[in-house]
Amino acid sequence: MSTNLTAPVDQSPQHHKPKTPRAKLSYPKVLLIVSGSLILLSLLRVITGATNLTESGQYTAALNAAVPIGLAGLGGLWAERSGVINIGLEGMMMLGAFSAGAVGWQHGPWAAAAAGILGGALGGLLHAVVTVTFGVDHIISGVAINIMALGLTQFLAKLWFGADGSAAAAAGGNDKQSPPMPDMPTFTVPGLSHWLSAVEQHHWFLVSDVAGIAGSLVTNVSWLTVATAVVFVLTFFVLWRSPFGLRLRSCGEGPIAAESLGVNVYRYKYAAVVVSGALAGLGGAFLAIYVHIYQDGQTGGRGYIGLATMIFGNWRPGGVAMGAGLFGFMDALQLRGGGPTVHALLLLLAVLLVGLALWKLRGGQRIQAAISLAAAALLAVWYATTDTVPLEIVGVAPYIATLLVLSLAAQRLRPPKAIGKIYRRGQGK
Amino acid sequence: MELRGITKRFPGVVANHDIDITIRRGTVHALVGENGAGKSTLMKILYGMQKPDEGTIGIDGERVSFHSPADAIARGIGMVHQHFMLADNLTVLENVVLGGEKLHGIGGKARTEILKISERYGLGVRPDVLVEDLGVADRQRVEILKVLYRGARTLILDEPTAVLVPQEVDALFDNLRELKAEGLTVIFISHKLGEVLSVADDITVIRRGTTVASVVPGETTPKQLAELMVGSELPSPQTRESTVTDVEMLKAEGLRLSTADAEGVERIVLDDVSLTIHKGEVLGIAGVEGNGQAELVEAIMGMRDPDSGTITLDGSDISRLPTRTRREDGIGYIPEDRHRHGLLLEAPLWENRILGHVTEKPNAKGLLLDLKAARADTERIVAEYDVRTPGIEVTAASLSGGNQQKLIVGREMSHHPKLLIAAHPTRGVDVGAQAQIWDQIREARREGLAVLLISADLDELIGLSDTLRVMYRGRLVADADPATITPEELGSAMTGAATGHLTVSEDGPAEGRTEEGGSE
Amino acid sequence: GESSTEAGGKDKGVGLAFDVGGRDDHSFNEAAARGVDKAQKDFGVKSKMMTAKNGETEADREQRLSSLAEAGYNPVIGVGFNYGKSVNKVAKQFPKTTFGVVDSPSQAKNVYGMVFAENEASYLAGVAAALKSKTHKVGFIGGVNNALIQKFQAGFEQGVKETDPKAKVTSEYLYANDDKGFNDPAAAKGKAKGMLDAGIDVIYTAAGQSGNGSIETVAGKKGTWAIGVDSDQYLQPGLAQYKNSILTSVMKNVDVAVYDLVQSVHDKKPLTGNKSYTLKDNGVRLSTSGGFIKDIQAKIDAAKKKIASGQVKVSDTPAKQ
Amino acid sequence: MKKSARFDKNKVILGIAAPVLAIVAALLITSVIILATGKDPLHAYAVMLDFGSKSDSQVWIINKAVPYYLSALAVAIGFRMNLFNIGVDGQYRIAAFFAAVVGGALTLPGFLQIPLIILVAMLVGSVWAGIAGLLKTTRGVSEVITTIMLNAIAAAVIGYFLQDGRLAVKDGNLFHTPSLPASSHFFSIPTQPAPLDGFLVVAVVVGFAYWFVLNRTRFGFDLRTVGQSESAAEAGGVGVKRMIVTSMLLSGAAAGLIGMPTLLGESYNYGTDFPIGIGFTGIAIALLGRNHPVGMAAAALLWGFLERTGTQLEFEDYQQEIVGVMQGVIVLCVVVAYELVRRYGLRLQQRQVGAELAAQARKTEKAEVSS
Ligand SMILES: Nc1ncnc2c1ncn2[C@@H]1O[C@H](COP(=O)(O)OP(=O)(O)OP(=O)(O)O)[C@@H](O)[C@H]1O
Ligand SMILES: Nc1ncnc2c1ncn2[C@@H]1O[C@H](COP(=O)(O)OP(=O)(O)OP(=O)(O)O)[C@@H](O)[C@H]1O
Ligand SMILES: [Mg+2]
Ligand SMILES: [Mg+2]
Repeated sequence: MSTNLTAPVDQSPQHHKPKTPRAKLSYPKVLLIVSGSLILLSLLRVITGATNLTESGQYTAALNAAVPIGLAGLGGLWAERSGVINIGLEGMMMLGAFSAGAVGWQHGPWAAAAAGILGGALGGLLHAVVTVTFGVDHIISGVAINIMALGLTQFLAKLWFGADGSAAAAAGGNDKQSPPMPDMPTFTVPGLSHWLSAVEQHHWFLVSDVAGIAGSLVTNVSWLTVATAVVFVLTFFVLWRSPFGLRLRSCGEGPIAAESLGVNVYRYKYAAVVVSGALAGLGGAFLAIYVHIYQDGQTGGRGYIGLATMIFGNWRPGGVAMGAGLFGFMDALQLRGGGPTVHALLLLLAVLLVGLALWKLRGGQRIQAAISLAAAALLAVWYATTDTVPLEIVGVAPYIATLLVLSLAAQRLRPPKAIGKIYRRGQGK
Repeated sequence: MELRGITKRFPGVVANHDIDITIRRGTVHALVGENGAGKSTLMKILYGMQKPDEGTIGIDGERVSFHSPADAIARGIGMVHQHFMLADNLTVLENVVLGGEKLHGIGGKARTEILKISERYGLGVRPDVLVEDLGVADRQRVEILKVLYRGARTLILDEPTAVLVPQEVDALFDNLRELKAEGLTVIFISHKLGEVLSVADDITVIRRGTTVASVVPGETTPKQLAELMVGSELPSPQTRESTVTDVEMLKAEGLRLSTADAEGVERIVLDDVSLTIHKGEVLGIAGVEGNGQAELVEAIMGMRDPDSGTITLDGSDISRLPTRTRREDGIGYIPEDRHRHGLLLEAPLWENRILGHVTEKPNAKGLLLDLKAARADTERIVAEYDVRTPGIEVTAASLSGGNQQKLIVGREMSHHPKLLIAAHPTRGVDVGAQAQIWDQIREARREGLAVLLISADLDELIGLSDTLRVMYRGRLVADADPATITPEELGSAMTGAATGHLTVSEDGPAEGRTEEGGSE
Repeated sequence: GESSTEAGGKDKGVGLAFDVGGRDDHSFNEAAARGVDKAQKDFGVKSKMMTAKNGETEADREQRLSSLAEAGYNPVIGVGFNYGKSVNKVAKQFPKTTFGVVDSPSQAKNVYGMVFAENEASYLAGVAAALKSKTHKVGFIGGVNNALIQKFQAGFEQGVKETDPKAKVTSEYLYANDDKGFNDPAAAKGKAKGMLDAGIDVIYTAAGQSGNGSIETVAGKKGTWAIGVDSDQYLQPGLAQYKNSILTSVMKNVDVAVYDLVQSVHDKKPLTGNKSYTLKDNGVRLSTSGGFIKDIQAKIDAAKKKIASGQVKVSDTPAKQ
Repeated sequence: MKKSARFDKNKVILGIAAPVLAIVAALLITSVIILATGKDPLHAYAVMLDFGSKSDSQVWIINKAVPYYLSALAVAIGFRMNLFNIGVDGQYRIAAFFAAVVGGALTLPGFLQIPLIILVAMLVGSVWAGIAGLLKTTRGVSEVITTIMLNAIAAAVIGYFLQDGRLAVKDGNLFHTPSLPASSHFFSIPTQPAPLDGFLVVAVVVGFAYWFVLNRTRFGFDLRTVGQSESAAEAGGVGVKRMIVTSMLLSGAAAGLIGMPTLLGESYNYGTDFPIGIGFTGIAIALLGRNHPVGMAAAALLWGFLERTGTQLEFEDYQQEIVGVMQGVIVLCVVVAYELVRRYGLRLQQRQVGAELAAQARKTEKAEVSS
């Protein structure tokens, strides 16, 4: 998934405006960053004793939390790359989760996943009809779809799962939840998983840490998680390396230009929004499959968070994956009593801020350096005077992180140019 | 290629009415007509972007009907639009291959092909640059390459020269002749008659949506052509007597403005700009679009905050004042893009009359609006400025461009400005309205108004101005006397080829004095 | 127009207003329904059951109760402490109707408040956990950190400590104050996994629906036990595949309480005031299905006796760490 | 004059056309759904109408509509500016929470305490919304995303403080802030069979103020200008950034009022059972009422009506959840219908203007010929 960290933009040589080459992450750089972060994490674990930082269980939980968010974010990415804002992701996830629940208890988890995709895609189709064909404001349509999906799933759940004397009710369904479905199969790389877990137990510096993180990737991983990883890679190749993707993105960057070259903009927007819904639906289905049942309120705002990860990830699959990973990691920390771990992260943050301050100082930006330094000092004091962080703060950390990242980096983000604009065929003058 | 009886109606307008044109293979065919005559619409029909309500298109004797540009492309027709059709965030390569992916893919083969075409026609296109980073002329070459890449045999160029300076126009024409030599057909739209006569093999004149004449360049003069175009004597922007006083109305000193782009790179858009406009003076600024004129206007209006420099209006420093106060202090503003900056398209006319002057009489009483007075005054403007509308309750969007512009002019004049900023005041306006707007500017000038005029129409600029300055890369690089200067000379300064005070030299185009640039 | 309360109706049977979980929540709503079902079988009363929506206001709950009373149902029972306030208010408008409220005491004169000594049964669960744990590490997962769930936590912690002073109890909540905590098995899964990873081998979960997630997780690791809550989770169809990991369940006999109330109204001797269902009178108890606590039954019974006799006083708020 | 009368008439007809179209479409779709479940939709509507017209139902509906209406107003202030304040939900909750904390800590006479509580709520609400406004103007972050984040953060802040020993007390199974003294109980309007919430008066006043400020003041004109065209507003001298922050502050202040009917008239404290989600309902109602003060009032009442009568459907063996479907379908139909009607209206007007001008032109030509 790291391939897509490489921005497909090139340096522009001799040019009348002074331009620095756009930042490009090459493979060596990515490797350097990854190994650097690993060493930092290991160090931090050794210093603070917060084993959660690199424990395999932590990463398994993080992965499970990240998958639905990531799928929603990827769904957002598809829609927005074609120029359609999709705030209806939440509703599409609901439809996906519901459909999965409705189908899964009789036909198993794979059918549930397929149903989730279909349910979400239907939601996407509705959004496409309303925004593309009828030209309604995208956000308004999305909100309306969320309201609608909520009403519909609650109504149908009562009708299908909770009806007195029905087979579903007998199988354990009720007004608010579907009957349970069988487990989604998982895979474990036979020898490797065991070996890694053994290495992890030794708590060797770096080695055990890497083993812990790697272990989570080869032990009891749901096939749906694997499928999600594939979808991320596929998205990159389809959107950035295929004619179809070029056309789709062109609809988000300049629909009138695309139209003038014979691209059927409506068709691509439809395709993108339907895929967007399908991905969100799969995210919803993952939620249902993970706990074997569909439940009312199961999505819990993950559609909105997916949207945030998409922006956070600069409308790129790699970025979305990172954003979802952050939310997943924090979610997992909160679940696993991550107070001490977040406490340890305070120290890391303080150190990073000191680094930033030095860097800014070198660049001559004194004020920013001073601010960073002050923040670092505050964090250090916080770290020194406490030994854990309240769980409420752990839970809210990703939201604050998103806010911070967005407010620090919003100017560097490159949303598609024509995003949210109503496009009508033949409007070009 | 034959177009027969083409008719196209838009709500409220008949853009094309029973048009007949025949285009010979391997020629450059020019289409001339005033703004709004229906040229672009006709070409969009030929390119499949719009469907004609009536009429037929025939190619090589075969009747065709296009449902989308793809159909036209398949027939070897390509079009470079009046407003460029490029996606800024995509690379040149992506923009070129878009829609034509089947030809050479979207990867290395396509890049090779692009470089090949670029070399063959001397276009100098770099495939991996973001379009966002290109200037106008470069963008146009990308557009042309886009069409050639698809193997088009017929090229439609819709006003390709509007944004180019004369030297760039010459380069373009060289390209066109090259294409013609290769056997391609070029359809070329312009209302710059000199150009047309120099490059075209056939000329068709369109007036009010219909063909009025087909002529051959050798048998006609620019004057005849112009009269065919407007159907009467050409209106002239010539100002007669000078009304310039020595009272300074606007004085800008050392304006400097830089903007940071997405990557955080600073770009200087105004570089030490100083100018003075006196009461009763029209100061014209020439320059290729994107050289800082828009930013200069916005800096004077207070819509942008210059990094340094001062602006004085009628003796008082307004550098730090917000836009609203500047307007209250007497700056009138006819914006370059009336849809973006001058109107609320979906609001009724009387609300548009309030726009920009909400704090002033008759629109407001204290903190409240005075709707009655505002409505009454809108009626007055409509009558006085000949805004053709059935009433003041209709939305601005339902008026034609010229009438929208007259409303804006009326609105701005109603507040008796000391300084009027007129950016492209007659762009996209029909000839009748054009003459009226010129008259109004002249009259206001007589009454002691100072005018900052910005226009891409060099005739308008030379005709109306008392003083001319040329802007290039954020600097005022040259000045000229409108009484003696010609558009060509102005053009050479606009490309940066000449600086200082422009005088007519004996042999050929203007030569700038070698002294330091034009800013005082 | 005319007020809907004037329309009136005859005696129609029991009106049951559920909390958001609804009738088949496999938890206390279901238990209440079971009580009504039993009453129906025993003396033929009819019933109407209605369920709350998410994010309700007092007005919604009041409307539900008064609609039931208005339609002629008697008694009208609010299931869940959320109905505490609204039952009191509506009861005043319908003095001839008997109301009941589960999990909340009441002051109104025609209301029967049914509260349960969850802490006492949880104490026994603590005893069982302490005896069964091999690692001397046990865990408690609460759905939402509210006063009701704190009763479970307090009893459990006390039971563990007083049985095995060496044992370490880890108590955590899924959410601080979001009712989602009763409805988020995914979160409970993660919590339970974290506890298992930390070496905890008995986990008691008091989190409504979410508990399923933790039971499932515990079942995935050999040699560990889950303790269920509210109803006998060993017998629950949805959990059948994990039942061999369910050590026991802390049961609140809501069905008994509801049955009592319905019967009293049927007998025209309506119960009012507050009643605390305790260990002593089997209002709360530990389930024995599966027989996994057979070996320690004697010790559990001993503890129960101490509580019943008042020798051991079980706290209803957790000791501050 | 005659002509503008005709355009006005058109405007009125088109204005009504959208909601009528939407409601008809929504009824049709809902009927199909009910029919599909094998039940009679007409009977359902009859039950709803009958129960909804009862006097106690009407009181209930109005009381329920008051916070909905306030919420819609808060959302609409943003909408008129093209700002999408999804954060009304977080704003009113955190506002009500701190207002309850302040109110519970003080015992002043009512005429001081009540305004003080309301003021605190409006202040906290606007601070919370203002964060989003500031981030938008200074850092260019979309308010949609920041308000979503701020909703989650507000919930966490409340969750942190709403615990025994922090800012809350334990009461039975609930935690809530210390209750307000009796002096700060808001008045109610004694109607039969149940009293109307006194905050109705506040809602009406705020609704009128909303209309007046938007349509009759310079400030309102500026605000609407920004909503219609940011670039035109900027050129017209409106400080767009300041306007964005100001309207977010106003929106947040209005959001602060949403929790007040509950706090001052019903619960007298902020507890774990304080109603949530009204901010999202407000979005639906603002969409439905087209940001118009009267339209939103009608929409809020419609919402109250649906919720009131939905419960009654259960007694007739319908699913009360059908109400949720109705709400969703209505909103969706309404937004589509508005857009269709708006575009049709615009085209119609363009055509009319064209036709009328052509007729004028012909007349003058004729006049010239005949003279
Ligand atoms: N999509 C459209 N909808 C409505 N009216 C249109 C549309 N496109 C063009 N028109 C109108 O049709 C008429 C002809 O426009 P067109 O763009 O063809 O003129 P043109 O000759 O290209 O003018 P210019 O020299 O300004 O480019 C104008 O009155 C214009 O306003
Ligand atoms: N002979 C050709 N010469 C030039 N371009 C061509 C030719 N054949 C195809 N193309 C280009 O390839 C594009 C794709 O062709 P295709 O048949 O896929 O169109 P389409 O399916 O109608 O497009 P879309 O799926 O986007 O609506 C065309 O739009 C056109 O730009
Ligand atoms: Mg195709
Ligand atoms: Mg044109």
